[in-house]
Amino acid sequence: MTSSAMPPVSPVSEPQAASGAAPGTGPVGTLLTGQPPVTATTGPMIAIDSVSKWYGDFQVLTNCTTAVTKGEVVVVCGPSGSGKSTLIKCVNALEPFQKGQITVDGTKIADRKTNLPKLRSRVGMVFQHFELFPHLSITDNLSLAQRKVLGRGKDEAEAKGLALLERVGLKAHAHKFPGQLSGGQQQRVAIARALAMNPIVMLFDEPTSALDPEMVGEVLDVMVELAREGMTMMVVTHEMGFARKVAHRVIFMDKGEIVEDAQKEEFFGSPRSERAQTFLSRILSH
Amino acid sequence: MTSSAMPPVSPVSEPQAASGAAPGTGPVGTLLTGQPPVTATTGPMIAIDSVSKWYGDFQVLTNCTTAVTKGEVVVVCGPSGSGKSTLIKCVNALEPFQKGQITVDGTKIADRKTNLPKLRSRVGMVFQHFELFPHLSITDNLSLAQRKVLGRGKDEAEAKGLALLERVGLKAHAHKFPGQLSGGQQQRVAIARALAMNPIVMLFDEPTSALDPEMVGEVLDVMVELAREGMTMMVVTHEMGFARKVAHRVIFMDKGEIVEDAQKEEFFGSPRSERAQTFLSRILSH
Amino acid sequence: MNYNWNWGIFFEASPEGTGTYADMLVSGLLWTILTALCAWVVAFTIGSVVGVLRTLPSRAAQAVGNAYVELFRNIPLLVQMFLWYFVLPEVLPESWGTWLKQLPNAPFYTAVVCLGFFTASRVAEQVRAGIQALPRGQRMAGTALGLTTAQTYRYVLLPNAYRIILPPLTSEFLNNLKNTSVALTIGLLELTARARAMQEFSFQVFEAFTAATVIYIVINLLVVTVAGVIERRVAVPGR
Amino acid sequence: QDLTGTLKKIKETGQITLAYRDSSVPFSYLDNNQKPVGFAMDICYKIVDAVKSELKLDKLEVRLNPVTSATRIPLIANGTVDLECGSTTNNVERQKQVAFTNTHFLTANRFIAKKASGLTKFEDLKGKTVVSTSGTTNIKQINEYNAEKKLGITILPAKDHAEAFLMVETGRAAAFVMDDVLLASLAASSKEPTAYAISTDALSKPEPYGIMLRKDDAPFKKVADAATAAFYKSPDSKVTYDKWFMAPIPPRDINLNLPMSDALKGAFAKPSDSPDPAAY
Amino acid sequence: MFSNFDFGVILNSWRYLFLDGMTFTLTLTALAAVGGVILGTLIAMMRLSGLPVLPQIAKVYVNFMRSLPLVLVIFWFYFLVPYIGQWIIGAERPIQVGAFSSSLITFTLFEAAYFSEIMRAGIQSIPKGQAAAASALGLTYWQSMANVILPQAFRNMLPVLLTQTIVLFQDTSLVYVLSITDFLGAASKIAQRDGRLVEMYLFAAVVYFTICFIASLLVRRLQRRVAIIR
Ligand SMILES: Nc1ncnc2c1ncn2[C@@H]1O[C@H](COP(=O)(O)OP(=O)(O)OP(=O)(O)O)[C@@H](O)[C@H]1O
Ligand SMILES: Nc1ncnc2c1ncn2[C@@H]1O[C@H](COP(=O)(O)OP(=O)(O)OP(=O)(O)O)[C@@H](O)[C@H]1O
Ligand SMILES: [Mg+2]
Ligand SMILES: [Mg+2]
Repeated sequence: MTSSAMPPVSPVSEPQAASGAAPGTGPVGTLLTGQPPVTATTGPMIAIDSVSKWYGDFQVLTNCTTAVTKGEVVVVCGPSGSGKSTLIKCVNALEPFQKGQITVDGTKIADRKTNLPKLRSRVGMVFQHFELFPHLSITDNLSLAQRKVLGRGKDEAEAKGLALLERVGLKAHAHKFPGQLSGGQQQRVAIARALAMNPIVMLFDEPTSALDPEMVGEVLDVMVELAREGMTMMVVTHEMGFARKVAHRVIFMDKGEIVEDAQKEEFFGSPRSERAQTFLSRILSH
Repeated sequence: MTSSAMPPVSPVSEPQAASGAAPGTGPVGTLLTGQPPVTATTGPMIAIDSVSKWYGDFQVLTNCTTAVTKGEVVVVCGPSGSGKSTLIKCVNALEPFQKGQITVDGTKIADRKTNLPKLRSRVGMVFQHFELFPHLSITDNLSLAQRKVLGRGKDEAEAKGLALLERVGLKAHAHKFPGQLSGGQQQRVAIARALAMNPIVMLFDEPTSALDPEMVGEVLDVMVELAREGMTMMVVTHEMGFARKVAHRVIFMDKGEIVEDAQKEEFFGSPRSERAQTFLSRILSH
Repeated sequence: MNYNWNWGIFFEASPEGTGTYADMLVSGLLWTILTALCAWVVAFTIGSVVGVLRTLPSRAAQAVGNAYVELFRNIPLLVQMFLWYFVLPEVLPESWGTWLKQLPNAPFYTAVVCLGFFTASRVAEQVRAGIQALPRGQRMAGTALGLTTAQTYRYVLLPNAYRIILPPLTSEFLNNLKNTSVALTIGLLELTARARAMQEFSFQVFEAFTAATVIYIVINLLVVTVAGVIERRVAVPGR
Repeated sequence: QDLTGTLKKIKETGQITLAYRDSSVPFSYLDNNQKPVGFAMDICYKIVDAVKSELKLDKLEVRLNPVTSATRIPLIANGTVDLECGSTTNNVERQKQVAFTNTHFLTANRFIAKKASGLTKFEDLKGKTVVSTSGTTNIKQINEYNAEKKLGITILPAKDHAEAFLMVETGRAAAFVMDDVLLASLAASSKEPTAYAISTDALSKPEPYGIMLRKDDAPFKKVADAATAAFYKSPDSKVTYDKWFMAPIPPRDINLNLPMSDALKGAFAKPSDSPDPAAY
Repeated sequence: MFSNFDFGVILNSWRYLFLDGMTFTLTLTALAAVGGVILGTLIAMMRLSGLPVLPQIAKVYVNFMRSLPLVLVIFWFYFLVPYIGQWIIGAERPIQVGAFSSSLITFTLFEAAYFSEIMRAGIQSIPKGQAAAASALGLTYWQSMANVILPQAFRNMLPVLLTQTIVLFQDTSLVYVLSITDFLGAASKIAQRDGRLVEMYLFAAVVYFTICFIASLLVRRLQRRVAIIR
């Protein structure tokens, strides 16, 4: 851990660069979110400031600092066990952390006064294993949180759910149960479920790595669409094709540290750190 | 299922083409198998002849016919649920089938007189989830079948195991238990375990699809090596990079049928069937 | 409460003339332990065989295993005890029945067999569950290496399954230990029977049952501790 | 004067609870309608009447609670039941824990065996296997007898009287050592009542049965003692005795045919709650 | 040898056996199962809560209950419940609870220990991601327990819960030690009074076997029906 004292590359990413890119890539507008395309405002949407976290004696995150501005798409990659999932879960306060500060849309998440359920409902999250609720129909999966958290009525929630299902191309499956869908379809439902809460930012934790190769495409297509519409996204993934296509920035983590935090072109062009180079060469080798 | 009546493309693959390719690709010889490089002989190593199989009413395999000659590397691909695993398990008599005939090195496996344990010990098999025996050390994992099936002595079995471990680069881990190794390391041990039985052919069922992306490479490297040494191999995989690099032939399955059975160049150049085209375009899209 | 406590009762001579009440309880404890251990040997052996039968591909083997389990777990133990002791000798050929009845220590042997068979049905459930909890690939990997079915069970499936089911097996052992108390119905002089006899002789009910309760808790703690040690001993590194 | 203890409780709640046994024929057991009946029950109802008039109650609700040999002491002690109506032997040890009213029966420790076996005296049991009910004074006495005379008898304990008798019936034991009155009723309700014989000699002097109540509750015991004494001395007691011991009784109309013994006649003439067999 | 059997005793007492005895047994089983599952679920949640002290209390409770023979537990509760009741409501003398309430309390508390272990396994068998997904959607702890975790745990464990209920059904036979008229109690009272033990116990065995066997067949069919498609 030679570089543990070294500060991460870009403490706060250049908002002008990101915001310049984001709206421009959103072509026709509002297919998935149903909101007007976002135009970047000032402060970052997510600010991660010197976050450290331990499991007992074991340090999983070491002094992580970065930020995501509105409309920006950030891809996080790195070897297994490097802390990518942990970092993204900290943003959503699904994991507590011991040091540092995370702010989402101006709200400090470690603040005791913060209403965490409320905050979480505004941050959409998509998991590696989909995590649809297997005992509920697709419709109920989409309505549950809308009704319990946002207090929407049954009809309103179902209408919203159905509209999103249609947009991910699964309207016909509304009455089915998760177990009756393929992995790719389940993951698209999971994305719709998160979108149903009108999130201001979406987090993805390896959304395609539990899928059969042929299904990876259909999920990535939905994500690309979402990115083009200007959704703020933080995506843990090994799909370098996706990163090349839509990311604005790439963060590379190793052993709990943010080793590289660079604009996409820079990262793929010539990663500064040796570790990132090795990693890239490995996953692109065969 | 419009084409279910259509016979598979190549009932018996052209042995001359395959055998011509095989020894040529084995460069320096015997790193992994410890045997002299194979020179193709006459009859096919594996002959699958009009095999059909049902689970209850559901037909998993429909009239499958193909053959693998000595030293040939055949990649099997196709959508999920198309029967790839089932086909490969039939070759090893791990699954019974109701119609047709499979011959391995001249022995009919459905014959009541065939000593199946003996036959199976000569066919190496590597599974998607490694299936090392978690309660045995790596050394014992490698020795168990050598001693119980081949009747080798403890010392001989361990020496053989150690030699193979060294060749897959894991000699230092001999005393450890499977749970203490990474996925990639476990899969390399699993390959060594199969090789310890001096198999005449190796079957692989998606050997890399349960691995983290960075570990895929280390397993594929071992497999490429093995192929180069002239091992006869039948590999179910979605790693098209591997197929391009070492396969002689590619079999494409869909809905239990062998839809395409072609030389590698032909398959990647212009797949004859529409289904194979769609499949290829999907898994290569992002 | 209108009750005359007398904790010194344990050191008074019991009317059976074989020592104090404490001696009486200790002898009961020894029978409890002996019965529990012997019954466990029976239960573990039969339970493993029946459990394995239920996981074999053969339909017939499964049917035999299922029949055994259904028969022995669907009748209350109390009733089974009674049937083994009083009814079995009557339905056997007369000479066998007489031999059984004349057997010295018949309540003990009957209790061991009855409890053993009963517990075996529960052990069989655990063994089956343990084997089925293993990834299907484990059996295949064994088979693919050329091991026979028996070898696959012996070297691959059972060693893993037993490790998985160690905690539930511990509870079954504890149940088995507690269930020895049901053998008092056929005259086995185990701990609970002795506590009952003590309270009927002396009328010091609460003292007698308190002693039994404390003893059971202590043996339980011992068993749990030993099971913990075994669990750590056989734990597989890295899991 | 102020009421205390059980009487106070009965007055306040308007309830008295009788404990009965399921199968102590003919003292306390269930008839065909599953109602507890028996000789001891009849006596208990006399006590209930006495309590009712003592407390000048218009109405006294009688509750019935089943007990076993294991539950009777705690239930008396914790106030769940007020009187135990059964066949409980009154002895010194037990008096440390509970009190007894006047003796309602006297019984001796004998054994029963199949007539065919020809066993009639205790010394005939030499080298045989016999059964007795665990926790009884009877098993204690046979143990002592066996040790003293070195007869080499194997003594099996049984959970209850019915199982002990079953062991004789099925041949697991040659004889069953128990209170003679219980042996008589067990034989009478067996499948072949005539196949059994009770021993001619007894291991002990007749021992008294008493109705059990809470210790250290003198006012209540006084009422119970007075009621039972009055009943035993009256001709009523003979009628009631004959009803249970000399006539067919439910549930299967069996006649026990046990005339009142001289000792019991004496005990009824001079009612006593002494636990000492010598007092009768 | 059956020629010597006198099955008339069953004909004479079937109303008592079934109307009194079996009704008691079934009512006790049903109520104790419902109470036990509810209490057991709460104990399981206590045990899995990361809070201080609560998990330890739950653990001690479960281990204590499971280490005693049921006969002893029945015995203790029968005698102590009146005092506990007195203490709780501050009455002047031990309250009269009666055999039924007493055994209901006993079995609810005793079986809760077993049901809690089942529910604990059930809750733990739900992938951690499910709770994370529920939280991520903004559901509170109780909302995600009520809508996501418990419904799944309950459905996964339903067959095991029912199997344990069959065990409970058999266990209730032990109340005979209190001379309570459950099915076996009724059978043994008649058997002892009439000296027909063998016939009665054989009959009881047949009745218990029939009921339990049919119940376990139903459980197995149900198991296939309720299984959540995954
Ligand atoms: N609950 C836990 N207790 C202890 N250690 C944990 C826990 N969860 C995760 N870890 C450890 O923290 C480290 C980081 O885990 P994390 O899941 O964030 O990695 P990751 O980068 O997402 O890896 P992957 O690509 O495998 O998902 C790992 O070493 C892991 O073993
Ligand atoms: N034991 C079984 N009983 C019934 N159907 C089965 C069984 N095993 C497999 N199948 C079915 O047989 C079909 C072929 O399965 P198989 O595992 O061979 O597919 P595959 O091509 O290997 O798919 P994958 O890429 O997902 O591994 C599938 O539809 C599967 O659902
Ligand atoms: Mg992760
Ligand atoms: Mg497969």
